[in-house]
Amino acid sequence: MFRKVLIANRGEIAVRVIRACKELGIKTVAVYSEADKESLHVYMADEAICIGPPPASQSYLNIPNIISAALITNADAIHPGYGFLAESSRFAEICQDHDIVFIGPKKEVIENLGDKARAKKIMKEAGVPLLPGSDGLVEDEKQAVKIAKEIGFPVLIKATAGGGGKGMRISYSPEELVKNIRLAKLEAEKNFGNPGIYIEKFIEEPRHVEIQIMGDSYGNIVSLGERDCTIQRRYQKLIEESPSPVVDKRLRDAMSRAAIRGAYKVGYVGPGTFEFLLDKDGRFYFMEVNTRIQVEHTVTEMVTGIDLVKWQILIAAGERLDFKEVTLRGHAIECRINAEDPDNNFAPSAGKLEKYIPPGGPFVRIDTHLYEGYEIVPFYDSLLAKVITWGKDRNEAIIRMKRALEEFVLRGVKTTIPLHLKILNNTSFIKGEYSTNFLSRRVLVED
Amino acid sequence: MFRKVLIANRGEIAVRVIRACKELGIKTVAVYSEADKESLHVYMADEAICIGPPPASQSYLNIPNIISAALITNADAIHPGYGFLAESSRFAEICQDHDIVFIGPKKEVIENLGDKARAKKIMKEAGVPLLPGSDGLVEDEKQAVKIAKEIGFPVLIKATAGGGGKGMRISYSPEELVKNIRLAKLEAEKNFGNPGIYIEKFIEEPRHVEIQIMGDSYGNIVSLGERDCTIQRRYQKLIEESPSPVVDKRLRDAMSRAAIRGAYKVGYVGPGTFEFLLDKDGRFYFMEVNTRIQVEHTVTEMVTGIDLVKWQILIAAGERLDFKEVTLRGHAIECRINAEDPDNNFAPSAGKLEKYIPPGGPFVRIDTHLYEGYEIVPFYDSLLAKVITWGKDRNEAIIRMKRALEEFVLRGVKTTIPLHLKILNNTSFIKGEYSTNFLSRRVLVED
Amino acid sequence: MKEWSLEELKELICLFNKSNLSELIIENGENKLVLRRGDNVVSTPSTEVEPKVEKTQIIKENVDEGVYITAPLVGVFYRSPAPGAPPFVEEGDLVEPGQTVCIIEAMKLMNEIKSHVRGRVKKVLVENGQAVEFGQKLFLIDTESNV
Amino acid sequence: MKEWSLEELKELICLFNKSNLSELIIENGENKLVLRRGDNVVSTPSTEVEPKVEKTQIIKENVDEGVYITAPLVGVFYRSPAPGAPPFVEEGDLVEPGQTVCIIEAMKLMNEIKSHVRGRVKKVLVENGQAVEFGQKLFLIDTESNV
Repeated sequence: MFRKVLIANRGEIAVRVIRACKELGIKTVAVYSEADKESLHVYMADEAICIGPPPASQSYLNIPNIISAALITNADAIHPGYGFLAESSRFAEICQDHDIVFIGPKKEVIENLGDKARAKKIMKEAGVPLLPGSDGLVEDEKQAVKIAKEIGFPVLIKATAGGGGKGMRISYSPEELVKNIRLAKLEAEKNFGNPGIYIEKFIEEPRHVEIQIMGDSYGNIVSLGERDCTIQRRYQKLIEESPSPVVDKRLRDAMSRAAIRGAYKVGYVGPGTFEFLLDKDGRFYFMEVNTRIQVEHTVTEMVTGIDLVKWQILIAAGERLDFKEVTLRGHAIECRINAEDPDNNFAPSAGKLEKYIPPGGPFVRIDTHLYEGYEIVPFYDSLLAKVITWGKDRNEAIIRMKRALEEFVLRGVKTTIPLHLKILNNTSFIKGEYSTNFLSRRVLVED
Repeated sequence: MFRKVLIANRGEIAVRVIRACKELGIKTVAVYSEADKESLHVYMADEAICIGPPPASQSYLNIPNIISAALITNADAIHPGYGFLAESSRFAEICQDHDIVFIGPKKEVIENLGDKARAKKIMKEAGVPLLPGSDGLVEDEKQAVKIAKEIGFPVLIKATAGGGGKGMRISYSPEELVKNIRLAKLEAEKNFGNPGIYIEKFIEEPRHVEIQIMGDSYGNIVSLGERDCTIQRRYQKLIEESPSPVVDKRLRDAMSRAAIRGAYKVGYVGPGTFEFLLDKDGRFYFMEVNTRIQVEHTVTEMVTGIDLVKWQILIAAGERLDFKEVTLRGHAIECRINAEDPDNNFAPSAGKLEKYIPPGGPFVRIDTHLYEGYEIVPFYDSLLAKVITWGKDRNEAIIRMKRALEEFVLRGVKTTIPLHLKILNNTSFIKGEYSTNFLSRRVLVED
Repeated sequence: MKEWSLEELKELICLFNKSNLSELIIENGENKLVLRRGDNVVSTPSTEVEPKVEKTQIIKENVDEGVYITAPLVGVFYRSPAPGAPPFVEEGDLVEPGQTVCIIEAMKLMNEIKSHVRGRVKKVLVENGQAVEFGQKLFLIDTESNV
Repeated sequence: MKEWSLEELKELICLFNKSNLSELIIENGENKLVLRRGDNVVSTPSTEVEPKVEKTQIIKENVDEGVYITAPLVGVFYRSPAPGAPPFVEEGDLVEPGQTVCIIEAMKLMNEIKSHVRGRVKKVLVENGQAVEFGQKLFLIDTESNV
């Protein structure tokens, strides 16, 4: 087992990792930027090292200073949290070069899964369902129509050089496709200097459902069920839950089997997340693998009773998984409370926490780096706290979340709590009937 | 369902009841003494009524003011919490007279179970095992020896007028018994002015194990498993856990059946607790029934997933239990954090909370009325907060509790946290091998 | 001039916030950066908060000239012994210790509330039929002026 | 005019804050930098905060007479280029901008740390072989006295 772990992160996830280490009897080293001197993870760790000025590029992404901090404190291992260096194969490699265990998958695995094209190729070989598409660039309209007929309309035309939703066009018929392909090529040429396009099946009203897997170094891989992360704003997850209100045992098993097949194929070790798009008919399509602990790992913990971060560390230290399957109990929901003003176009909010009373009582969990008097700094992501509630069923979890958010006192900073309450009171949300455009179509339009 | 509930209590239990009401969509009325103006339950409730000056006798025990507060706010029901008026059959009766639902058993049930002699008689009839004894006063030495031989040595001689451990003598043999009876009668005469004595079987190194039951108005009574409350200091519970480390399924079922038999006998409605003494050989003996929600109900909630306070209110409103049996999952421990100084003979501590950072993260629950800046008043009991941890097994729950208590920041007041940490690190405690004298014999002697 | 990165801007704004600058302009050919402090942000804390405190103190001083008769129990406040009957006391009346000033109904019982001081009723603070909590101020009695 | 880096701006704003200037304008052809003091910003906290600031300034002057060379990276501090070799600088030595004052070893690389000021080494604040974090004070340099 490790004697000392350095946590190369900040905020709530640094606190989360320190807690796991404490429960494992491992000493901790916090690193922090000059802006985070007063942050909770600095107080909670056994040691703390300043690694640079406020900008993340010079501190939390400063590999030499982080490695050096691990070396001077004699840390055995580095936990990267999520974000920052968590999916940097280069960082994983440098750790290895300095005989420091990187708590995450091997660098080759990070590389293979980090490259989207390569990841898809591997998953296809492993028999994980992919979104049907042109499997490369589309040369002419005739070919496009042929492919579209094979995979079925509607289809999505994507510019190979595009990204973030830019250069995409939906087509519902061959005629529309022919017309759109011309336009898309022209646009792509104009906008990205590259007319290359490809075709993918377009999923109407999809849901984002991900499978949490955990593998050890002895070839054991277990699925811990799914999380539904469909409630998003501009590709940022806001609310996550487990189980998904639209996934039954049969579908859960099928998705779990697919994820486990994929994980075996790459020799996955540690916790990993297989993200899928789920269509209205219960068909699911591989999107990507996240090779790290996720923000929303908490809901899986609440329904499985398994401490994912502790297991992540144990596995990195060479321990063997001691469970083969998991039982889901009840329902868990997580709300990400951000320092943003929902009434002012989600402008980031910073300032001093004048008053802070976190919710408590039965089946309410708070993961946060906040405390009263803490100064919220504007340099990093706006996540203030994760509120997680558990209920014997989804309905109880939702009602409990409303209760928890209503009793949460956070004075001195604007938060997304009002938006969360709006979602939790929305009929479609309560029924579990929503897709990725839920927020823009059902909630934010009301404003 | 009730529209509005008045909570006739303060502190963490008032907060707990308000949370349950909020989740049930019920409005709440807090009552408070002049000393509790700034208390969290006052802020959290929809309405708050001052009912008297600081002394409990003039506020939280002031029945006219409490009933009047319910009447002027149009509350349908009163939740008494624990302590104060929770087991007052007179209060239950007065509520009834004013058409206010008392959230607890019927007054007759409270009366029958509140009188220890009557409760024992009822339980004997119901076939609940009692401590064998003289079944009344012992007249002479010959009779005493005969009874002692029947029930088996050692036996305890108790003065009928004694109490709180005074006037008790243990005897391991007939000779010792004869000698002790003479002394005990003399002492009893001298100390209490009444030489009457009786004999009971003496349980060596007993454990306090209680069964949580829940009954509805339709004759359904369910057991929610046991709690082990053996760790006490001067008859005050300090640490409770569920399940008990010394209770297996067979014993749990036997104790549950006994408790349910007893509850049926009195027509018990709502949550109730059957307290038993458990001896080294797994024999259990009825002690008393607590006709209220208990401080330690939390650990049962964590292992069963059932919200006891919500069910208590639902049942009082005439709802039917929707579960017949419960499954225990994992292990839960509660530590009662008191405002007492363990280094100064547990002297009560009061003062302003200068800094307050509650523990958080996975499987940690806090029930408290504290917040930073709160002034801890010296008028009531010293319970500051209940920290509850859940673990997949007892070991994980213990380790998590240590982690939680170590990260708990409470500046400005002395607490029992250091004592709890001492207990949690004690080998006998970790092995689950301890009895009611654990604290005095194993922990406090070290100081 | 260089292009400012988001990180640098954040820091600059932070710095600006903490400083006592009202304006910061960096111009470089075509590029220009202007930070200007919001007026209300600046002025509010000083002018708004202070008078508030003063005001309450003044009010208190003005109001406090006298002693209060407060509710000794929780219930409903009645100014007269029966509906339609004249009030026990009116503003301006003289009250003596032991004189009944109102009734508080609690649990269907009518409790006569008596004055504990001698003085003139300066203000009746609760309306007839209103619910009162323990310690609520009912009457302000002027014990100072020549009664 | 040069392009202002964030670090330079910080220093400039700091200086400006401490000064009694109300406005600072630097213009150079196309380039322009304007700092303007907020009137109300100054006035409000001034009565309360200023005495405090003065005090710290006085203390600072007593203790700090000089500027610090701080660690620009995390690592192990060495005073000399090799074990047994004489230190780069001793207390009392004169240092010039660009002169190496120590080495910080990070990830097995030896990084020469250079002085950014001219002055006399007043105090060496870290022991040879000690680990240092980012921003840790290494040397106090007296830039004021006659060097």
